[in-house]
Amino acid sequence: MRADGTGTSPAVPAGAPGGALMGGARTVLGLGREDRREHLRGLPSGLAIRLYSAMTHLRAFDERAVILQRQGVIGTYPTYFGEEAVQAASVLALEDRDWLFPTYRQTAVVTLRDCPSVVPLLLWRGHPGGWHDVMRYRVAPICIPVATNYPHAVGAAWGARLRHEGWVALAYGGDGSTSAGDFHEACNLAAVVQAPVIFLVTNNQWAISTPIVKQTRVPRLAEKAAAYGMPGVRVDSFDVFACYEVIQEAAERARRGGGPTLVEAVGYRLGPHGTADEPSVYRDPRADLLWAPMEPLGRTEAAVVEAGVAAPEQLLELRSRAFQELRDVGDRLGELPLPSVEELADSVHRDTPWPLRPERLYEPSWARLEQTPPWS
Amino acid sequence: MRADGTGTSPAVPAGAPGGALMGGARTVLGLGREDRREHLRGLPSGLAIRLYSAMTHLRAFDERAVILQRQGVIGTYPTYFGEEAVQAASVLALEDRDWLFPTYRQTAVVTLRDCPSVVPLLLWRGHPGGWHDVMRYRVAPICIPVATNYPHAVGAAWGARLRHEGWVALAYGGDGSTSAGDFHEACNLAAVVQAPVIFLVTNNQWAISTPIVKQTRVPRLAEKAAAYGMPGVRVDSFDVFACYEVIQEAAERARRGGGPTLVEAVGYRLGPHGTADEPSVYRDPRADLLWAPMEPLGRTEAAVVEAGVAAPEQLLELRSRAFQELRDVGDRLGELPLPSVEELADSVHRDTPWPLRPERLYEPSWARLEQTPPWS
Amino acid sequence: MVEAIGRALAQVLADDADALLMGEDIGVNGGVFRATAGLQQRFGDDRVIDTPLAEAGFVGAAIGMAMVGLHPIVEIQFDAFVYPAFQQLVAQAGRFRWRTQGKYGLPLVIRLPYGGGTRAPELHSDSPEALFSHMPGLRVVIPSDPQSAGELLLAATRCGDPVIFMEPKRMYRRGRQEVFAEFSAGDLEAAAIVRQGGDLTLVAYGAMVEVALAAADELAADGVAARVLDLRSIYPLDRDQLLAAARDTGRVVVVQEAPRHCGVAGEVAALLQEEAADAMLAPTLRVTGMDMPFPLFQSEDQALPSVPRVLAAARAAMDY
Amino acid sequence: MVEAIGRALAQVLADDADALLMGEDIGVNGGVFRATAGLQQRFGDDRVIDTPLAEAGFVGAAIGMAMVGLHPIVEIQFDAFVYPAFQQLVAQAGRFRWRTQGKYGLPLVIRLPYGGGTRAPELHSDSPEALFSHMPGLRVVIPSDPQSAGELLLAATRCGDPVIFMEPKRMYRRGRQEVFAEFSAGDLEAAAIVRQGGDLTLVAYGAMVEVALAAADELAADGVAARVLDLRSIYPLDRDQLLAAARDTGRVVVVQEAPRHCGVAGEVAALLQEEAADAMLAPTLRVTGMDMPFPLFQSEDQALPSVPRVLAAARAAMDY
Ligand SMILES: Cc1ncc(C[n+]2csc(CCOP(=O)(O)OP(=O)(O)O)c2C)c(N)n1
Ligand SMILES: Cc1ncc(C[n+]2csc(CCOP(=O)(O)OP(=O)(O)O)c2C)c(N)n1
Ligand SMILES: [Mg+2]
Ligand SMILES: [Mg+2]
Repeated sequence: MRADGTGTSPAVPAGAPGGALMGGARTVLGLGREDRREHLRGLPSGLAIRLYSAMTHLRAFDERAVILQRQGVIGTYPTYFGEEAVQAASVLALEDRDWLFPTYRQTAVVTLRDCPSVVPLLLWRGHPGGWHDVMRYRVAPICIPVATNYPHAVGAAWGARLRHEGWVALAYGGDGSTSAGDFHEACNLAAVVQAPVIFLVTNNQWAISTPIVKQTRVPRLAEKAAAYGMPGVRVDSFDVFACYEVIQEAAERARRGGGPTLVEAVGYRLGPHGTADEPSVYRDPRADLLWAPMEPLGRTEAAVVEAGVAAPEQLLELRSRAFQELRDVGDRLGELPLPSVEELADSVHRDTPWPLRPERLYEPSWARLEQTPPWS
Repeated sequence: MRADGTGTSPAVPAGAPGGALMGGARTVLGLGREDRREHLRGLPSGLAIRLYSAMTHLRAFDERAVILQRQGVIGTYPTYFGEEAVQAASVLALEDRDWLFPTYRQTAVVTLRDCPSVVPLLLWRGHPGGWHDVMRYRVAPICIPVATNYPHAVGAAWGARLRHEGWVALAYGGDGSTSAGDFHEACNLAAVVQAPVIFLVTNNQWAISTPIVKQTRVPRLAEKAAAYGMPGVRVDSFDVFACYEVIQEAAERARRGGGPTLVEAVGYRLGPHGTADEPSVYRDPRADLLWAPMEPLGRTEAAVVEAGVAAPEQLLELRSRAFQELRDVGDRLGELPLPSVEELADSVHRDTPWPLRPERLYEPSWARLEQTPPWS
Repeated sequence: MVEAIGRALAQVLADDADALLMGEDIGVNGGVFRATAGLQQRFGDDRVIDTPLAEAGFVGAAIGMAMVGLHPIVEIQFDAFVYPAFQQLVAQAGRFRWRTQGKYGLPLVIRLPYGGGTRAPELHSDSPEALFSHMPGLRVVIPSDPQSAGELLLAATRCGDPVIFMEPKRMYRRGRQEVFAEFSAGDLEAAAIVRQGGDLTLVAYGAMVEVALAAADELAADGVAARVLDLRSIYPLDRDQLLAAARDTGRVVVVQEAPRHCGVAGEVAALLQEEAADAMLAPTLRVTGMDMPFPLFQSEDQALPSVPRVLAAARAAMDY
Repeated sequence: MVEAIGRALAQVLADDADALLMGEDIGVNGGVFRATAGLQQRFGDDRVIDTPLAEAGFVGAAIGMAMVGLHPIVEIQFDAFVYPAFQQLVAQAGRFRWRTQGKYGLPLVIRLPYGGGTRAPELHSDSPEALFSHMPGLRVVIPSDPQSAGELLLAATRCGDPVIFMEPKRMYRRGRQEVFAEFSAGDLEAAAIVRQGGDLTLVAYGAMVEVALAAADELAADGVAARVLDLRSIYPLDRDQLLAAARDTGRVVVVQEAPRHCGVAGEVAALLQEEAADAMLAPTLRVTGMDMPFPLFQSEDQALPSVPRVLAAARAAMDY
């Protein structure tokens, strides 16, 4: 255990939760009981509840989305079951003026900035109302091509630095994303210009069916930071308190002019890649069972209750409220009217060029003109 | 000094040759006199002369090319003045069956595999005869887009491994190339599949006008190897004997199944980026003067003579022969007839598609057909 | 179609010891579309290789493999994820033979599931064929049914030059057409008349062939005999068949999913007016995707070329 | 032209505190073409920024900057080196506004020196305009002379959406045309009639305008009055002016350096036959680059569209 009251999980056999795989990962929940209680009680007032509440909301969203997919209300959906801790921590550890750059896996973080849950659900329903208000929430549109969001975050953060605005940017990604060129170019650039940016890489050990050992020979992704001359830290992705701490430290360093940080939140993908994926084809379901107890919501709840920071009823209440809210949202999901193709076409450019104007969208375009076709 | 008789250059102030910048770089020429003599005398018979001879040839080629460019016989030319040591070593440290993947900066390495010098010169003369016979020399066509050749070398080496053929591949690049995504994706992939490949990165501290400090915060590029889980070694790029040794070690490791190596050959770009570049615009000419004594041909010559491995007259003879040969080649450069555009068009596909057939290359294509145009 | 592709791949792996497959999740998982299901089990993980998530890297590696005599067949997982490999494809793969003065080629096939109509998320419905067909040294081939998929894939693996083999994923699980037990290589440059007709030609490729055929049915009810020409080869176009169709029918409508500007339909129209102007009874009309990002899936049916849209164009051509 | 671009950039930097320049070697070195010479000295290295060698990275970073309110103007060093940034441009930059339901844009300009005729090495002579014009959400603009370069560059920086601003580098040091002391923003969508004429229209852009003008001179000697229309905007095309030219002259020849298949010339031809078929007196003929890699420089003059080639097409159109 370290002087600041946090610790490092011990090296236990690889493969298992908390094993060598998690070696060097910052933990709070893995501390001894007394230290853990002390840590939670030492948190700013209300923070533990807020973190728990955010996680609950994320869980409710995710569960509802999976149900809606099964019901055919939404399309393929990339569940983030098990990543609620690191995602909740990432938003709460930052200030509202800081920018977030999510991927398909962080669909709902924008709702932690008060964007209605219906918005990201609509995206997976194939409805343009699913694009949230980027400027209002300071959350970029989700990026589907892996790793493409990293350079955006670097540029935004660099911009903040050039204008001395004091905010930072955080980009999300997975273990697979670290193989992509855009990850490398972004990290290198960020370090060179000392951009106030956090690369939050959730190493869940799988990229669809590809295990981390086929992805890289350096499965401790935080070690990759050395290639860029920036700090790299590991944290237990299931541990909301440790994640909060690590991300906040990185943000503070960035704000102080200390440049970028690579945060590796290490864990395991508890669910499938998405609703179209069947993990039993490519990984041993027994491993899933081994990891299941790491499920973060239950662990957080136990720790919060253990520390006496909240009563079980209070947590239950938070939970039911979140689940009820999402159920209601889901029920109303079909209600939003669909914009016409003409309206969509009008949203591509500020000044819509002629090929996208309503009278020319369908063909033969002259047939829709008031005037008769040129040859008649 | 290390047990094997080679050493590591001492850390002296950065910026100067052999300074901190070169710290950790393997050296032979930088050893004490006795050790250096001993090392050279311990080399396989004739090797020192062969290395010197190869360097001489490369220098003669480069000087001639610059002259031809000034005379307007060839176009822009990327001189490699000062990189003769690392380039000569790279070819001689490998076997003839090993594949090389050069860039614009290693135009002439193919001539060390007995390709006539006229061939690469023709390339810079804008003549397709400049494309050498790739299969015969096992040297890929030069790659102009920075870093794109790294994945090719990985794939080739991986192929050798899959087929148990025992050869290795070597890809060249510069400090600037390490910022590119293709470098990253190639290194990562090579390490994952343990491809028998050598990434030979010549860190000459400049990418056109961009100094290494604007390129990366980890100017000791060999350290980047850690991110991929492969060995990274530094070597003095001006030291042909050290380069030979380091590359041969890497090749042996690769052949034994030990996977890829990142070799950083560190030095300084003694000349301009190319014939169109004027370095005094962006760097202090006094630094050039500081580095000028590192010029590798003279240093090699001195060491060879000092070690008694060859007599000065023998070296002079080699040199005059090389320079005379290149002068002759240059004089005959204009003689090769130019293929017609029709022939060029016929070289793009094995089965030339109709838009590239002679009768359709120019327009209006029907006007060249035997038959009259469709509407007449 | 996805089964036919899997069978053709198995056939290639069995016949050609130098052939291998590479891509994301193609091994034990059999690819996200199951095109390679069972192949790793059958041929081993040296022949059916899962790669890291690095399209430029593994397409580049495939180029290197092809240089030294292997015959890699690369799967790109979805449409838009070919963009990171763009430089390797257009600045490298397409130029290798030319860089050897025609002497050596790169036997390289890039399999690219593409196109809309599958209720997929953003960037999972792009149709980038025009991009590759504009860039020199690449062949672009698009089958429209299981049989042509198997035959053309086989031909692509034997062509000796890089082929961008685009698979209309909307057709992957369409129907269950009978396919021959063993494929023989098709003609990589030939369009196919998939319906005869003398009044009008509907030119289409990929998933749009189905739309064109349905439109032709409706036109037949109107007494208009529409020929349907399945392009199959996007580069080069089958000029002879296109000109023949123009001469035979005098009226042509081209259907494409991709955005209109600088697309394949425009190339067809330009070619026909250039070389068959005398035969044309009406302008060549284009029914295409719109010059905008492929819409999120609730709107995709309105944005995709549809039977009514093809009919409108066909009728306009007939009325011209 | 390169001076005009430098002056326009200086004007933008002086007028707009959010504008900044990024690229390889653009700082103290002033760019390999000297377009940015002196600008870092004048505006500081926070406004004129040398980047690492990583086109995807710095184009991606520029996207992020533009998202948060900066106005980056990015220089790509040469034609083909835009390919590594292809994914960022087509899958990201062009889609941002659409991803905000039209609400927010990316004020981003990509300057791309392009084209042949400068005796440059391989991959330093590409003309990739068709690629970007095919992909949604991007504007593609190409000036042909110093004045239009300055005016259009200014307009590009104010357009609020990403603009691929392509500079025909063969024109960089052509002549020394008088330019206005201060540029005002041009019309980003307007073609320009650079020579009047009623018998035939030569449509061109970039360095090909010069070729078209020279051809028009020779045609005049034959008594043929050729209009020369400089497209300037590649996406969108100036449809009104193209149709007007077709109606006024009935004969059109389009000149482009890029390979033919799915190029801009084909788009023009397709559009004209679609919408002005009644007015056309001859097919729209294309004078283009060939469907092959741009040749090494000794052959470039034979491969580039030339005055004789334009004349041959023009005469064929006149004789039709
Ligand atoms: C450039 C690119 N290639 C392929 C894909 C398809 N794809 C979507 S998610 C995924 C795996 C990503 O794994 P990882 O980065 O570990 O993130 P995770 O999904 O585990 O959160 C792949 C291959 C993609 N989205 N983008
Ligand atoms: C992808 C790409 N971007 C830009 C260029 C233009 N360019 C040619 S050489 C060069 C600098 C390369 O520096 P480095 O990698 O250090 O190699 P060196 O030239 O010093 O040998 C640049 C930017 C290029 N060739 N390829
Ligand atoms: Mg993962
Ligand atoms: Mg360098």
